[in-house]
Amino acid sequence: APGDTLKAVQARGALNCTSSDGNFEGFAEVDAQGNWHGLDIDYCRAVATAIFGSDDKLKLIPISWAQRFPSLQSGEIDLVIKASGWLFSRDTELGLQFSMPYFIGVTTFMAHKDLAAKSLADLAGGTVCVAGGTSTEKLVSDYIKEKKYEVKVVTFEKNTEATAAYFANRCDAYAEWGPIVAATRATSGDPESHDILSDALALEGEAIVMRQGDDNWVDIANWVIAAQRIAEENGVTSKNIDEMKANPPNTVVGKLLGVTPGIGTRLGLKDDWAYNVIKKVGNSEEMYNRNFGTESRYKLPRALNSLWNKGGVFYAPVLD
Amino acid sequence: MTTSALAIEVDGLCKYYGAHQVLHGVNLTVKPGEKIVVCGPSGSGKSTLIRCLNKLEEHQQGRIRVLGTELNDEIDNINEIRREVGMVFQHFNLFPHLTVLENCVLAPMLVRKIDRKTAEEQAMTYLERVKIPQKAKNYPGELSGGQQQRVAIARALCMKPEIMLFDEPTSALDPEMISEVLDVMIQLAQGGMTMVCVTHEMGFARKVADRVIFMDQGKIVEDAPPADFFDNPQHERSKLFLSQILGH
Amino acid sequence: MTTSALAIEVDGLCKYYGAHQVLHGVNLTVKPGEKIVVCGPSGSGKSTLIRCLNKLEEHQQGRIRVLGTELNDEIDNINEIRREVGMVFQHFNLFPHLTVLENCVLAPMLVRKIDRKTAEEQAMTYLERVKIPQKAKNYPGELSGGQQQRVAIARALCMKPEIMLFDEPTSALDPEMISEVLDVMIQLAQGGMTMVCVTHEMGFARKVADRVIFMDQGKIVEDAPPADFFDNPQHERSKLFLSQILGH
Amino acid sequence: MRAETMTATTEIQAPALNDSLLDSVRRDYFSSVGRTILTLVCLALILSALWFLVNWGLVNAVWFGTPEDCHKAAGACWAVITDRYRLIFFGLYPYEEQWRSALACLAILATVILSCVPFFWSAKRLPVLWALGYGLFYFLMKGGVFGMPVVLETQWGGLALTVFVFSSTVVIGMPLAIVLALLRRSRLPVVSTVTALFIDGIRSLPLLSILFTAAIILPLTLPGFLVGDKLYRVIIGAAVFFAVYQAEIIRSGIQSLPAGQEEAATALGLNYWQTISRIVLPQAFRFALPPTINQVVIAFMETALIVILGFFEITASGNAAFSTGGWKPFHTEVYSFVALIYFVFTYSLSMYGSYLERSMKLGLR
Amino acid sequence: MTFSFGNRKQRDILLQAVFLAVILTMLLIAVMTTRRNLEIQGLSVGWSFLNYATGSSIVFSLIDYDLDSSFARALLVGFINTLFLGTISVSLAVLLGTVIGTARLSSHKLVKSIAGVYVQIFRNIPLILQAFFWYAIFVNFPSPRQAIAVQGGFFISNRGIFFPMFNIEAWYLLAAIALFIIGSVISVTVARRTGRGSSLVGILISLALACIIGYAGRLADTPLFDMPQPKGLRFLGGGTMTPELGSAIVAIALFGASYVAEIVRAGFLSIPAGLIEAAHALGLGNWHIFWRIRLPLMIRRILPTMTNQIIWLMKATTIGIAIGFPDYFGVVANSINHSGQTISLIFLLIIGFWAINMTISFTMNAINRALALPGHKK
Ligand SMILES: Nc1ncnc2c1ncn2[C@@H]1O[C@H](COP(=O)(O)OP(=O)(O)OP(=O)(O)O)[C@@H](O)[C@H]1O
Ligand SMILES: Nc1ncnc2c1ncn2[C@@H]1O[C@H](COP(=O)(O)OP(=O)(O)OP(=O)(O)O)[C@@H](O)[C@H]1O
Ligand SMILES: [Mg+2]
Ligand SMILES: [Mg+2]
Repeated sequence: APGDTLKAVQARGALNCTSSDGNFEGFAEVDAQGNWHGLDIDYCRAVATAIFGSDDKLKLIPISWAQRFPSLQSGEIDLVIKASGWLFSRDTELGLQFSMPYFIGVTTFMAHKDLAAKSLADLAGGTVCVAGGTSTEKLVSDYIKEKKYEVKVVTFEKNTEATAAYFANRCDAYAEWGPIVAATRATSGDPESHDILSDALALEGEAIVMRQGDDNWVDIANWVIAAQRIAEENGVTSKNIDEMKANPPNTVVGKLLGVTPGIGTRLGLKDDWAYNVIKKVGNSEEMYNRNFGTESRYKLPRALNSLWNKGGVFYAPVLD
Repeated sequence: MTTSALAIEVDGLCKYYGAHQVLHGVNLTVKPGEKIVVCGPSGSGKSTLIRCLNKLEEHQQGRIRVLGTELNDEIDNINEIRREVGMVFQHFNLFPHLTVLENCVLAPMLVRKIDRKTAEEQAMTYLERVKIPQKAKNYPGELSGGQQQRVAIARALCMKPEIMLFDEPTSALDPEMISEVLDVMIQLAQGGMTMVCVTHEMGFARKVADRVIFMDQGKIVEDAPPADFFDNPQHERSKLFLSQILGH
Repeated sequence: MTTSALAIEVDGLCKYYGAHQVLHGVNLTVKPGEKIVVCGPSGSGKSTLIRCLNKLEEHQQGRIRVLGTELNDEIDNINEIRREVGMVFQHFNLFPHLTVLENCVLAPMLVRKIDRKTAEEQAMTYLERVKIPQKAKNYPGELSGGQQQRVAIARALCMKPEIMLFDEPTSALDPEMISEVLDVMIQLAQGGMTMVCVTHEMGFARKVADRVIFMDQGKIVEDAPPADFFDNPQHERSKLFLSQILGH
Repeated sequence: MRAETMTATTEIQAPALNDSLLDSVRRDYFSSVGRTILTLVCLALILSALWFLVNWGLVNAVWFGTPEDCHKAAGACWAVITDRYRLIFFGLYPYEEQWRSALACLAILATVILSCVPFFWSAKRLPVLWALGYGLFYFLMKGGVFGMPVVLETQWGGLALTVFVFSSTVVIGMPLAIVLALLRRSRLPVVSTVTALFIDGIRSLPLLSILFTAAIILPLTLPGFLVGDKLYRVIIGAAVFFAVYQAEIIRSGIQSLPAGQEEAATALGLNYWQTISRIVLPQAFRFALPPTINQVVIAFMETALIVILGFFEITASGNAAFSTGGWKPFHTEVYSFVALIYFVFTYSLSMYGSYLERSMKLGLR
Repeated sequence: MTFSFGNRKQRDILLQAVFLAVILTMLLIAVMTTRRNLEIQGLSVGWSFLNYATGSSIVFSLIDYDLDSSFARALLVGFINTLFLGTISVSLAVLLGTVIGTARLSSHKLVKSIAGVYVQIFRNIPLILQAFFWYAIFVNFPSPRQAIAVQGGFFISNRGIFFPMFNIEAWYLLAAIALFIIGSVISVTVARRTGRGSSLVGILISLALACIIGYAGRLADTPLFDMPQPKGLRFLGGGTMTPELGSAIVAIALFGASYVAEIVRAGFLSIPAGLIEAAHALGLGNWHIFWRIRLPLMIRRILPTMTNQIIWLMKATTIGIAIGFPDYFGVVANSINHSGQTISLIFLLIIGFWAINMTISFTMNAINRALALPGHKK
């Protein structure tokens, strides 16, 4: 119920979070053992850990793109962490509330190399595959219309089908959000035969989505993201966190890790929530590296997704 | 069951299907032990009449008293009547998924609440009476038409009814099987059962009927002892009918 | 068509359904213009026999000559025979989606290649002969059983066959309708048609049959003029059968 | 009685008139120009289909290996199956616990097979059988007893989820169908009209829209305590859909009983429930058996639709199997494999159905 | 009169009242709960969203549509797509199914077994998998630059199948085709019913009328046929069948045909053997028996079952969503996602399908009544 999502979650003893209905590389994917991995999944784990101290009370519910908001509205899930862009229409008409973005990217296109296309303009008469009901679909449609390109958009219920169609040559190009395009290309088996086009569409920030009207719940989401960034800024990682807790290098870390009390109660959580999150899930850098960066199959540079002091656009609010 | 001077008493019975009237004020009385044969052309309302007697059809006007009880809307009353009135149909209507014996014990067990053993013993005596005890464990589908009809008679008798209604019991049978069924019916009649029997078997009517009733267009046209009816029919329509039936 | 002294000649006919033999060496000859009535208990092979005569069933042993042509596997031969042999079935088998008239003109138009107008005129004369011209535009479903059977006879006659086969033409009819069909058949017989007729209407047999054939278990047991057959049957089985049929 | 002997005996060969094998081949396949052409066209069709299947699926196929091996080969890439079959079969179920999922599927399979045995066809035995098989399935899957860790429904996947949705649909749908059929046949005009409206209304909707509604609208319209997990709502949706179709099948089964059956029961003094349970339903089910099996087969195939609602049943876990790890180009192989699994189930069910139909024609009446 | 539970009439009235009351209460609770739930979440159910721009594109549309079109327009596009896909694929399913159903009863054993194998395969694999499969086939055709050119201006590529089209305005073309079909059906029926006149005259007349209508709708200054021309990544001119539409049609038609075939087969088998025997006894040949007796009787017998089957196949068009064909359901699902108006849109979805069903049942019942045989009992 609104205003009490946290209480409801605690009473239920489980956090209902989104997973995917297929594979969304880097964000939510299933391995051969049937386990979920990915950045979105890690954020679900982080929120669950913040609330319960560990992520074993996390319930990952497979949900299609088209159903994520209806499922949120119907109370089926507590929050949507599914690479969902912060759009005006969603924020206003759909009665949704967004956390601060945890990831940003530019929507880009990938095209078959044999077309020798440099940009979308070279694909006159061609087609682009995208997953339907997504912000990408809207962005791409708008872009094509604005530029008056003669390119057709073909939408699919799931991203899996959109990529499958692209690889099967149904479309000349595939549009998704940059990191995904890069990851898809990297794992296509033959990356050389696909080009990333020069077109770069609007920058889109992905955020955690919640129902409107529960401010405390939004605060929790925001501060889970914030805590990991503060940890990264202060060099706290899952490996050194116990030393840091034993003797905090500064007051911020002390507060963050619950050495100085107060960080928990005001959110309705225990004081060690941030400690648990970083211990179990890691700080923001560790999350990125695990899912997109050096430790992943994709090896994407972090670039804009770095913190402000490393050339990125992210920062943490002040923990005072 | 109240005893009464009359087994069946029908008074001004009218029956409609929708707007279509099929019985036009039928009057009929049957005394206990009496055997009535009903005949008449197709569509004249014979089946409808006897189906009203155990409330398989509801009537709209007139009154029917069976064994002293008037048929009305009370459920208890209907079920009580049906228990006392056995019925045998043209198409046997044995339950094909039950064996002959199960067919016979079903109703006594469920309706009369007799235990299975007693019911089976009793069923066997009736099956013997219709000369078919050896088929007790068979399914109806394995029997010839004549055998099936005899089982149907036994099944009705197992409820120990006071009155038996027959609706053309032999007309779905091959010629050779008719007599085996008629034999059973004759024997039953001689046992003193009250019987109302729709049939075109004039030999049977002559032999056992106390009265023959001739119906046409929903009315009883003639009601006479068989000797009078066959040898000296009063009405044009009965004459025509008899000539057609006995014709060639 | 070759003319021949005999209309039908059956010689040592054996017929199997799978491993089950239903006809055991049947011999039969029918002279042009002769009327044969076939009777016998159910399952004795009467229908099978006459269905072999126009090759609705294939026989395995023995030979059948109809109008001088032996029935074999050649398709032309079969259709030629069927054109000359009309057949009337127990269940009428009128085509329900065609009007009475269409039923009658279909085969003459398609098989005899007569134009529609001539075919219709000819059909109307036959419909008049079976006393049912007024129903020409009706569908079979709108007719009573007796009327349907008369149409079926007219339909067969429209092909101007030399021989007519009847398979229990009256046994699916209500008692009152039997006579109207028999009347038509009697009239046809008196017109000199060669007829083979399976029926249990003994009145009809007495009246028109030249010979009555009694079958049992796939064999012809008795073959005699009706007077002899009815009054003095030779075989036990015929006697038993007659007593059952004529019984009560 | 005639039909019975006919079908029973036609199988046996007659002592044929001078008919050799060559003769019969000539007669059956080459007796006329049209027939000969037909024969040749058919042969060409069959041979080319076989040629392709053998080449693609067997001769040139890669059975084990990596995506790279497959890229090089011309035939099918069965390596994607051998590499990832566990994902296809078990979906998101915890890797170490997947034996439970396998056992659970076997339990349901056994239940389905046993319920095809006439011994279990009684109003008492069948429910007991299903309660047992179903309960076993549930405890194996869910765990929490005998030291098996709890596995939540959201982690169920693959074949087990398909089987679970299917069997729940039938187990809930069948009694519901009986109730609906009886209500629709009710003497009381209000009851039968309302039921008819309900049945026809649901029947005219696509199953997908019902599942969609169950998944996302029901939580809004139901009081909180009734909402339950999405999986169960979708199952209810599927069960209702199954029930409205099945209700019509049962109803027509009842209607194909001769009217005399019910009358005879009534005339013997049996009351409504006795007539329905002892006379009408047992017979109606026999008449309705072939279409019922058909409907069950359809219900089984339609479980594939829940992939669109984001469930990880076998089609979706198939999707997942090829969409990571470089297997993307080999969806045809995965789909063929999944199709084969469906086919084995549905084909054996429909074969059983037609066997029943044949044996019923012999046995009944 | 006092109430008695033992009295049948009074008990009936009571039971019906209780039944109604229970149902109404359930409905009432559902409505109230919905209102409360929506209120809590600050959502409102309304129709104003129908006028907002969708901002998303639809890959296949028979009417004008672009990003700025409203949700209402998008829904209309989806509805027309469903009708279009349904009409084509169901007609094909019925035609193919009739042929296969007939083949299943063929005396030629090879034909019979091929038809049997066909039915078993296509019946026993979920439609959605079949759709995936055909889609994979369609997108594996060569790219437009290497398109397979077929005589007469047809091109087959992974962007679709391109074919020549009349240069006639769509609505005129549609009207002309409809007129021709209806006219022919009527003249054939009339000729059959009355037994007078030849149906050929009627067919020719309707063909002439259709041509006139088509001429009236001709686009000025263009050749009669609009031929597709390869140009870059696509073809200009002509008509296109996109892979989504094509594979949906093929999937539904082939799947549906296997069901229709079984119905047709059962229909043939249910014709009383006596009628066929009677036809043989009259000397009719197999060909005549098939066209004059078996086919017309079979059609009458299967009509009711076929109605259900057609409705069912029409509903099966919703699998379009799985392969990216924007059918009504797909457009509704997408619109829910973009507008959040779940309840209103689901309501429209239900209404849409009810309308389709009503139309089918109404038409089929009319046909059934027209073909029904007077006095013939089932
Ligand atoms: N359920 C029904 N609905 C409407 N009309 C009916 C119904 N049952 C019978 N009828 C009509 O009632 C009339 C009398 O029918 P009934 O069956 O009593 O005649 P019958 O004398 O038994 O004829 P038969 O010798 O053919 O059995 C007929 O005109 C019949 O068409
Ligand atoms: N198509 C068939 N297949 C197998 N057996 C058959 C078939 N038709 C008839 N029979 C069997 O052949 C035998 C003779 O049948 P037939 O129909 O010729 O008898 P009938 O004398 O005409 O009997 P009825 O008086 O019942 O018509 C019977 O035992 C019957 O069961
Ligand atoms: Mg009657
Ligand atoms: Mg016979």
